[in-house]
Amino acid sequence: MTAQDPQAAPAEKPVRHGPPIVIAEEVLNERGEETAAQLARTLGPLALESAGREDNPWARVDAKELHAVAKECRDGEMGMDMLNLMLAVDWIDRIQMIYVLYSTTNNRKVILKADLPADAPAIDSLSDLWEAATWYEREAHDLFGVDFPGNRDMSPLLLYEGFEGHPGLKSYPLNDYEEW
Amino acid sequence: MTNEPQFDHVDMMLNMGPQHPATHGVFRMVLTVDGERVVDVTPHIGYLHRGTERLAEVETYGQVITLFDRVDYISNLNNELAFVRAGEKIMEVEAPERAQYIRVILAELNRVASHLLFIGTYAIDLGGMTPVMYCFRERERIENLFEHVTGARMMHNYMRIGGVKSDVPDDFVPWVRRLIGEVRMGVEESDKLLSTNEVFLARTQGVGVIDGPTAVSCGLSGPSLRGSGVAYDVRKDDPYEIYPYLNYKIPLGENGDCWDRYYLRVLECYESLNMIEQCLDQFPAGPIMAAGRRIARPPAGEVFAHSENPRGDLGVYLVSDGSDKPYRVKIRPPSFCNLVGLATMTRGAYIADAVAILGSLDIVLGEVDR
Amino acid sequence: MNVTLSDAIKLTMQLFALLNVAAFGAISLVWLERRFLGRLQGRPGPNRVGPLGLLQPIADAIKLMSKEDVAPGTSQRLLFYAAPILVFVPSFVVWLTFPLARDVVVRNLDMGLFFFVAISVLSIVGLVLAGWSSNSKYAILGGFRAAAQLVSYEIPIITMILVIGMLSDSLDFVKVVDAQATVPFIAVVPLAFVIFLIAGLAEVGRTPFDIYFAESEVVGGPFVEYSGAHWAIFFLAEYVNTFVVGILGALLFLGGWRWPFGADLPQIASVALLMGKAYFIVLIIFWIRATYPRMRIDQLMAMAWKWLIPLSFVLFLVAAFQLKFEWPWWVLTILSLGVLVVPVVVQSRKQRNPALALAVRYSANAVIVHAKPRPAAVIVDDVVATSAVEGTSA
Amino acid sequence: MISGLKGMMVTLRWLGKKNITANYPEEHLPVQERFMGFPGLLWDETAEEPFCTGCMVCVRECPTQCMTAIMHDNPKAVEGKSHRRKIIETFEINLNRCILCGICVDVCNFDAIAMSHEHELASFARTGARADLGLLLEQGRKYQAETSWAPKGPDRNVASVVLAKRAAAEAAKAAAAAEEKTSAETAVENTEGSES
Repeated sequence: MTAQDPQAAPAEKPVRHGPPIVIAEEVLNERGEETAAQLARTLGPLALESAGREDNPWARVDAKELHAVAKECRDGEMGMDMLNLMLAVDWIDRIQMIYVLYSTTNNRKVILKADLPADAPAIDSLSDLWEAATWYEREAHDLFGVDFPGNRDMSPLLLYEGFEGHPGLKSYPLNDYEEW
Repeated sequence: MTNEPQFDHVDMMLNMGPQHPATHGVFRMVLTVDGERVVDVTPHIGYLHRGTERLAEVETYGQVITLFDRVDYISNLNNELAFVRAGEKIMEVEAPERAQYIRVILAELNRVASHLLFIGTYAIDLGGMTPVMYCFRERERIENLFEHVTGARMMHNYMRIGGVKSDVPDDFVPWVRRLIGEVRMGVEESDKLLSTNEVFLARTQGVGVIDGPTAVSCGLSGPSLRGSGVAYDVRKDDPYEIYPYLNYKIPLGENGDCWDRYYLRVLECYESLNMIEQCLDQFPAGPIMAAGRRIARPPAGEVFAHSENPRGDLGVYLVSDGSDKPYRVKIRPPSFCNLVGLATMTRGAYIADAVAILGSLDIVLGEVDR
Repeated sequence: MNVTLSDAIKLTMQLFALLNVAAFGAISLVWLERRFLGRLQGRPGPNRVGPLGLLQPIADAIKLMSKEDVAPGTSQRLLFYAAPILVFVPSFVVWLTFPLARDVVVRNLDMGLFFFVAISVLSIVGLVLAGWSSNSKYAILGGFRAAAQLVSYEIPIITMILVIGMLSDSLDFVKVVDAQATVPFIAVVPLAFVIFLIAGLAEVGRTPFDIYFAESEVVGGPFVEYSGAHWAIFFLAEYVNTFVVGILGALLFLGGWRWPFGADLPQIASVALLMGKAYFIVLIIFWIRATYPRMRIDQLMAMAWKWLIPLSFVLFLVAAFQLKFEWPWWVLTILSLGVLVVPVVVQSRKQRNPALALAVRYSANAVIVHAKPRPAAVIVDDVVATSAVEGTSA
Repeated sequence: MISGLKGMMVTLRWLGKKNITANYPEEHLPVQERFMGFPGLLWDETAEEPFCTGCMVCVRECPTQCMTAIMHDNPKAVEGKSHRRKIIETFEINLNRCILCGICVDVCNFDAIAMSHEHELASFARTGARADLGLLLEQGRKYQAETSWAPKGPDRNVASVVLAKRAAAEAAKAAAAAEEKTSAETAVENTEGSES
């Protein structure tokens, strides 16, 4: 199973020269294996790709089924009642949404990933499953421009009204941005 | 036929912040107020957004530690610990035993200092002027020790991926033992002055109640969540460093109101001091930095490591692409998530309660805005 | 009534002396509060300006006078500047009838107590006016809070003054003090002193009841838009009122210049004795300020209407019966002590014991985490990269 | 009322105790040995020149990029008084940007910089915070005097030790060469002996 291999990405990625990149091989400890098994049972065929590291198994699902999968994880056997963390990673050719779910009852962590097209990233909002998602999504919308249909109010959270551009993206100029 | 008064009812929109004595820094709460009752709360954050996560993408692993000192500027060592653990996970490096003990001792001392600051400022939010003086006296003692060990009072930059920067000075253990005695007396003094004071009880008990399931769904963590009775503590559920080798207790609240969240932090101060004593008893000798190659270039991969910050579950999701700079660093800020629950707690309370509830969540704006 | 020139001059000299006594008292209070609170909190308090910081209040006054006097644009300028005067004047006019010694008084009215009550109510108008005229939301909130609080704590104070009037069967300050030659009224009716102190705290807006200029909620209340000299007037009026509560407590309850010595002391000694008692009460007020947090507005109102006012009416009735049927005076003392115990017991059973039990329960049934056995401390022997390590353990 | 009175006793007890404030301008609190104040450049007495050779590692590693340095050839190296071929010419730290993190001290291989105990550098000049080489050396010298500072790698960095080591190495090489020459001559004699 391979983690994302940046070199395989299309050409417009900045060409890297330097020592060859070592890919971390992902191995699950035995507790991770149980959680991964549970996750596989919950996801079934929907998991396009799954692996894990120590006790955090992860699975990649298609963006459209993510809402259903998340609902199943929360209500189903795994009982993931807390959305611990939600982040967006900008892989230049695509934006990957990563959800870390945690269950306070049986103390297990699971990571769900979904890939979105880089030009118009949009994914269903999970704010109806977990209240915490509302602020995470507003932040992701501010910094990465990801759209979340279904979130009650998408007003800017970390940035001010009328701020053009999404500073989280790699394409955003880092030090030649002029405020005035 | 009595005629109803025809004036329509308009709620006043009161702007609390961003420059307001009770908002613990730059945080703005727009309260729609009906007389003294709060109808709705819309928090506005982002005044202290420094783009830490984006900045971390252009700095090497060693430099990012200075960034993490400034995320939650009241518990600096706990932040450093969170990032350093993520760095060690991704570089598959294990810090030697002595370094882990030094880290846990300093992190727990930092937790006590952070809770002391909470007790002091929470009393001022409710009008009591004296606890802050007593708490800052104790906090000053702890910061002197930090200065003695790490060289700086708050922005330490002391932990490294794979260990700590330098070994503790020789008089470290007797100094910490004496410190524990003094700080325990200081915490007892503030506890006796405040915890069962009638006016304090009247202002905090039954105020800002949030039950377990809604708290978990809002993503609360730390003492704010444990106040509602949910036993989620990263030191217990996902033990790291040397916490599995310590005996300690995690206090739980029952009603999930402001007093529970406050009193849990007082109890956690005592627990942390006990933990430090155990660490001092088991303090091993040995190296303080993982031996071997100059640690600069981790393998490509993704890692999620979280630790128990005084405010809650501080997580770091680190994505590395094999270069000496992290590709993406995402911080799971506990204060940011605790604020999600603020609106549900404050609806229907008084203005004075809105201040009490915000204070009881113990948010730090540097962490909320990153 | 022809007022001769010498009378006029004498009166103005007396008024000038009165103004100085009140102003000096207030300024000494400013210094005393900051030093005393500093002492209670383990810090020195102001010690830079003058020896022991004695010139600090004067320095504050000069700073405030020289500060720019800003008024918000949308405020009604006339009312905005009238409010401080309305608050400041009553707190000084009240001093007309306060006797510092047997004949050291401007005009010893035989209705002195009634005069005090009538004048001290006026400051409420000033506070509400200040709140409303500065046209800011926080000021309006502060003004309404001030109105609600002062009005509802006016009733207990007036009832207590009536009880004192009944006990010494006159409303004249000097006669009240003479009535306490042998036994001060605090011993006769301690409940009255407690109610007077609590209501006095609320009248002046000191800490358990300082909700109308609570820093953390309403940020200064009605005074939020004032700056410079006008704010100084409010600040001074507040300290003069605290001093008034101190002096009133000394006169009515601690036996003024008569109590421990019975016979009349020389004038200077009696003034000193009265001032000592007044400062003692003021120190208690500052001490309470250092310890107690602030109450919420509904709790404050509940305390006034559910506890203070009924208790003061009961006390008033019993004092009337005692006067009518000539019961011995210690009947009132027993009643007061009995009644004082009731709220203490009720509060501790309803609020304190459950809180203590809760505290014990939280630390008792906390989740216990047991330590796993530590693997043998394997000391890695290879040399460390960064700094020389000598294995010195404790 | 009971716990309120208990609280009053707590505050009252403080009347007896002495206050714990240090009146700052008159009495300065003692600074710990490891206190990290503003950086200072260290002075190598043995060669009368700073340790710093202007290698720019700290300039690169500084998180806030608050240092600028220019180096030039070291005249003393030509005369043989110092082993450093390059020496620092101008070194400037913008103290407003410096966050006292100590990374420059960790990465420096020449023991040239240390976090001095200076923390009161308020100045009236607008450019008062730009510490030039003179001020930095002066801070470094004060730090060396105050604390028991010792170079981490004396054999690589302290001029006298390095020169002595080099001299010893040359002497050893010269001795080896001389001895080799003599053995070569004896070998030549043997061959001449055997040939003739």
